[in-house]
Amino acid sequence: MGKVKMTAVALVLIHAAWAVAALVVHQAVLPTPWAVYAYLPQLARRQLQWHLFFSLYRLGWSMVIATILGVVIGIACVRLPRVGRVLDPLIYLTYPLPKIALLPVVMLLFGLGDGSKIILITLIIVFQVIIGVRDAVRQIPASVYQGVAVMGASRWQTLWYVTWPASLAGLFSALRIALGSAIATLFFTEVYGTEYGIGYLIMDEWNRLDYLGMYGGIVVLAALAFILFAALGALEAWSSRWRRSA
Amino acid sequence: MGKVKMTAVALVLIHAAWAVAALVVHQAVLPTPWAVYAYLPQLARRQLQWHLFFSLYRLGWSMVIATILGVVIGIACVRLPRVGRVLDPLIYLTYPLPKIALLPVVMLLFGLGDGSKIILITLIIVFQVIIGVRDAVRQIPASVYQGVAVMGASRWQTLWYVTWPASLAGLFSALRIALGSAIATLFFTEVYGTEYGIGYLIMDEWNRLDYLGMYGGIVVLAALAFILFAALGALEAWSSRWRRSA
Amino acid sequence: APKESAVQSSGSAAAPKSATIRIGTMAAPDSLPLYVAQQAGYFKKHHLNVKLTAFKSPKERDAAIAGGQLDAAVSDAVALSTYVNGQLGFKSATALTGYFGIVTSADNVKSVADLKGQAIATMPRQTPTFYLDQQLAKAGLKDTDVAIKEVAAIPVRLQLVANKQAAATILPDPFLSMAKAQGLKVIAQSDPAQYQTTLLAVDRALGQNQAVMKRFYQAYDQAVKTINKHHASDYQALLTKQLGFPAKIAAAYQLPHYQAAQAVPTKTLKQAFAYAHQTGILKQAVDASDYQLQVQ
Amino acid sequence: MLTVSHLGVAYAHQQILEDVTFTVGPQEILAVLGPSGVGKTTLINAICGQQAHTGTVTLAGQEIDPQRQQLALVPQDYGLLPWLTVAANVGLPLRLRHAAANQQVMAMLEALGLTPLAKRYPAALSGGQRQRVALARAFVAQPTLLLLDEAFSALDPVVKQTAYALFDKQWQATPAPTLVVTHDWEEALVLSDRLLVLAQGHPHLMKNALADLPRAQRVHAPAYPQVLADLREAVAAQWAK
Amino acid sequence: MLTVSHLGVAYAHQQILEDVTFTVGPQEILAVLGPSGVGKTTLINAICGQQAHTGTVTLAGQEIDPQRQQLALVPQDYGLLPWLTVAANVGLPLRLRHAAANQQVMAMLEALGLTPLAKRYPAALSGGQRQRVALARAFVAQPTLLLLDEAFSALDPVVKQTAYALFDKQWQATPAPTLVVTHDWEEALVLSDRLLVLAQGHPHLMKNALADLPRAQRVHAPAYPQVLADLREAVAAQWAK
Ligand SMILES: Nc1ncnc2c1ncn2[C@@H]1O[C@H](COP(=O)(O)OP(=O)(O)OP(=O)(O)O)[C@@H](O)[C@H]1O
Ligand SMILES: Nc1ncnc2c1ncn2[C@@H]1O[C@H](COP(=O)(O)OP(=O)(O)OP(=O)(O)O)[C@@H](O)[C@H]1O
Ligand SMILES: [Mg+2]
Ligand SMILES: [Mg+2]
Repeated sequence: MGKVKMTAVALVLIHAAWAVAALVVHQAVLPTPWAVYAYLPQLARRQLQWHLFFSLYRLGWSMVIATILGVVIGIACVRLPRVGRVLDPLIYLTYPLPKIALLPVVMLLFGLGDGSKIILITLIIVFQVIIGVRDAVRQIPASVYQGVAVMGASRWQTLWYVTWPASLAGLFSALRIALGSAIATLFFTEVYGTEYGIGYLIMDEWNRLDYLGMYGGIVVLAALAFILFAALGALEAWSSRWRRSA
Repeated sequence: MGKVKMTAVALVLIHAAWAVAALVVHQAVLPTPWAVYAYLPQLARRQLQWHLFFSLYRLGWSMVIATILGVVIGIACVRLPRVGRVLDPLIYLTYPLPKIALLPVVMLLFGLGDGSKIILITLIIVFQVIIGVRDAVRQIPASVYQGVAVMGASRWQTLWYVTWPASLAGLFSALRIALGSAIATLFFTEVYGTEYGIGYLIMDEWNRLDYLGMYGGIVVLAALAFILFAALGALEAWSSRWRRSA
Repeated sequence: APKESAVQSSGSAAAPKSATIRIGTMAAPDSLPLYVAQQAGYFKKHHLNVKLTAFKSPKERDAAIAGGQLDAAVSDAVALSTYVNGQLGFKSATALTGYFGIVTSADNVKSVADLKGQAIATMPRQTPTFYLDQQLAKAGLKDTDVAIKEVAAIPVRLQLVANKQAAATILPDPFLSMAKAQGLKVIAQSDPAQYQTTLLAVDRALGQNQAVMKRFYQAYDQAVKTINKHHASDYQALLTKQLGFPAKIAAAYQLPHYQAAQAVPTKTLKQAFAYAHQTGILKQAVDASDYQLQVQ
Repeated sequence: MLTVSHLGVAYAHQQILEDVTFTVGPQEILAVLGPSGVGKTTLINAICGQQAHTGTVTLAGQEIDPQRQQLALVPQDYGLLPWLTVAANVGLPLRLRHAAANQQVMAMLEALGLTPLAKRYPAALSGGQRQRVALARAFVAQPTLLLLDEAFSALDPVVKQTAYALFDKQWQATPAPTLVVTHDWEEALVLSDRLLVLAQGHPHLMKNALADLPRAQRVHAPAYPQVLADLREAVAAQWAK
Repeated sequence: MLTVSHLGVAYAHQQILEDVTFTVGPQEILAVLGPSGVGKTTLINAICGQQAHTGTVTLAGQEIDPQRQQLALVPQDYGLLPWLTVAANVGLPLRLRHAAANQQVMAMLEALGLTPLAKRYPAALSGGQRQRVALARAFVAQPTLLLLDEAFSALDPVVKQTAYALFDKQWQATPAPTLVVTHDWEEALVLSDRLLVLAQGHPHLMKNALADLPRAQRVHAPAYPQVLADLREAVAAQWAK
């Protein structure tokens, strides 16, 4: 259980750094950890479970859609070279577009509800998944394909027996990056048309200059993120058992 | 020169999609490509070069700092397992923190100038580089290290001869993702304390609901991004020549 | 997944078949009558099915307007000029009761005139800055006499002044009250009885539907009347939940005297449009009265 | 029948194989000999369609197409998929054809002494074990063309004999044109019907003087030492040119 | 002098090597024979510190430490770094010691017929060429302990003889305790002074009856066929147990 111990060490470190910073800055903008934790029960009474639920709901759908699209497009970019040669510049041209600028168009098409939020988060993270998967697939050496090609594997079989397992580690890496981005994006999607969501909660507290509440929300969010990252890690460990015997 | 041709195809496709969407939506929110291009010369007269310069300046520094930090921390996470076991949870806890919430603290510490902008962009992208590099380093099979270990390589030599080249492709993948994020982040850092930057330009036009100017800025931004991505790609191709003979 | 409205304690029951109006609100006292009318059932009484959507910043509100998701929105004079620029077809319906204050943390700044040479955190080309301009002009200063630090987010602006990284900033409520609570000095404040720049912007279709507008104004006026008979203490829930007041601030808050539905003074609107033209929002001079609806 | 005609391969301006022409009968095993780096692996790869080349390769009159013909290859580096267990690797060619695999796979693993390793991943195997897995995979496929690239090189002499015997048995049951690349003269004599000696990209065909004997008896044939010595000399002469 | 005492290795509950004890003299070459999967590679890895084990391994009286002693290993899979050219791979052990490499590397490449490949990356080499690069890298290092794991298995007979000769020459110039893992009885007889036969994790040491002859002459010795036959029998007997 060295992992648990080390996580504890990390927690202590992070709180120590926070405490020191808070004491040095000594301003309301940066409250001390104990003040924030003392405030947490109060925050919990404010329907925290629903804030969590709605954020998770939006995150979940975006991650699922972005994963599916990202895997399909990322693989297609490499395995269908003609498609890839058109998609690559398309990705580079569209990835860095300010998604915030697309807000009116997204709202026009998907309204103010969860739909537009999910689409927006997806738009932001799908490129990260695409690029991660594509680069991982690109790194698979040709020799790995040779074996199954000689055995007469079809396109789909090649995908299933080679491309997918060989790029899985890259996919998980991309999903980790995307998950972080998606969470960070909540602050920009949960500020309209909703009164629930951790992002909303934090922004709301911020707008009230209630830094205790804001940092309380951030603590909850960090805990949530940690759990999600741990889940991703467990999924990866399970799906790449074969690496363990190396 | 199939690449150039395919980029042209991609450009045609993207503009066609844009034109169709613009004609269908038929609202000022989404002007047609030709209207935007017709407006570009006007935009160019508005010190476009300085907007580009300042954005590039901020992007450049953030990318350099994030790359250095990301490579060092990402490698340390794996190659110094004790460090890694503390850093991993630290990363997962801090990555998804809303950087926007840190804005007051960052401003307090670094002011309103380029310093705080560069710090903020760096804070957002450094985690993506760390995770990308760390996951790439993690994937290097132990057997690759064995050879140089038997030859008596020191820690630094192992780093230089094995870890670095073996994780380079992962680093470039992470840098691509980070570059896109960094550019997208301009819209959130260039909205304070500056009157220059492509992000500022686009947001300013948006604030005026001047969609022609805004889309003009976006077109310039996309072109800039494309050039930066191409530069990254060229650098990667050069640094991984050895893959070509596989 | 459950719909959010199912979770909300204040979820509205199914309204009778009546005109539906989607209104975007901001977390500011300007929006209070809308919430009161909604809560007290005035809208329903006037056969209006009003859906209020809260926005945290003007940017998302304007995106929702541009995206066709709102029929009306709590907005302001300069923002209206951007709608004109963006050809969104929105016009000014009624003025709303709102106000700005200029706050400072600098000990040597006692009045607006003392701002000369000082750093002011604000977002240019928006109504607060328009207000600042006017106040500076009154004090015999030009906007070049002060150093503008562009900062979009209001809480950040307030923080900058509190940290003395800027001398002053312009704030609407509830930030104004929060600034006061932090010990910042108010050196100027607008009086909603005379100076109104916040307004309800409505889209073309709604603006032309005079019957609905009329019922809307009736509901609005009823809400205003009700509010003026009450005190802030009667609206603590609304103030804290919908209007973004911290509980402590809300408790000490004094409601302004709300004005019945009335058009924004044409003069103010014209000045705002002139400001918009001068700062480049409007490409050419636009007659403000073309974007003003009569309030009967 | 495998027909290779005018086959040529070049890597980056360097011609490796040039105008290689030969046939392998439907029931024939051809041993391919040649100095390191001459192009044996390249030839095998070109035949099974994994290497761009000039000239043509046909199997039973048709252009080689792995999707329609059943090829089996033991590559020089074994070519196991690291994410599949030993059993899954061996059963793969059957699974790709949507055929039941389990029973045949288990029998084949047993025959090569791999049964206790069935659930391991390739990374946890020794070199010779990996090579045996690759052999099992090729044998289980019952191919219409069998290509072995130094496929017995990592086996100890005892296991090697077992593998030869198994190969013989499998091949007798479902004979197919077969190429056996090897550096081992004895292996060539024991397994093949004819020899293809590559020297500087050109092929030279030779008879195996022991071809008429059953494979299991050849080492014990009185002529064996002499034939071996002759072969050694003949090949060395070819390479020296 | 290499001293291995009571060495044991287990993978996931399975004991591979148990209580292995032997020494290799400062000027001795020990051939390691054993059936596939018995643990030869594991033994080599344990000796050079790349495999967790019980027991101790010392070289010249000191615990093995690659940073202070110069070890050279030719792993079964060659272990070349794909991002270094052939010349850079061969020169690596010298470079790691901050020694000038160029001249020696070029001479070694020449001796193994690799000169035209100096600037290639490993991916563009044939199997045998890769193995020769790995051999060149080990020879150039002038090690104080040399470990060869089936290091000649992918070479054709002619090149193999050259490699043997080169090995002999290098080793004579700078002799060091050496382990040669091989499946080839002849290789064992030609190269080694003594034989270590592994059977089920236990070592059995045997004399090489030809050890007193110079290596180059052993194959031509009249006793050679008989010694080979005897060895074959003795080893087979060991393995059968
Ligand atoms: N990708 C490549 N680029 C350039 N040359 C290559 C490439 N791959 C192989 N070669 C060269 O082609 C020649 C033939 O290689 P091949 O692998 O076919 O040899 P081989 O006969 O199988 O040798 P070995 O017995 O050593 O396995 C070699 O000289 C090799 O250096
Ligand atoms: N990572 C591992 N996990 C479990 N067992 C392993 C692992 N690596 C090797 N083994 C087992 O350890 C035994 C010894 O392996 P080793 O590679 O040392 O054999 P070897 O004598 O070198 O065989 P070969 O001649 O085939 O190379 C084998 O039975 C192998 O299956
Ligand atoms: Mg070969
Ligand atoms: Mg081995």
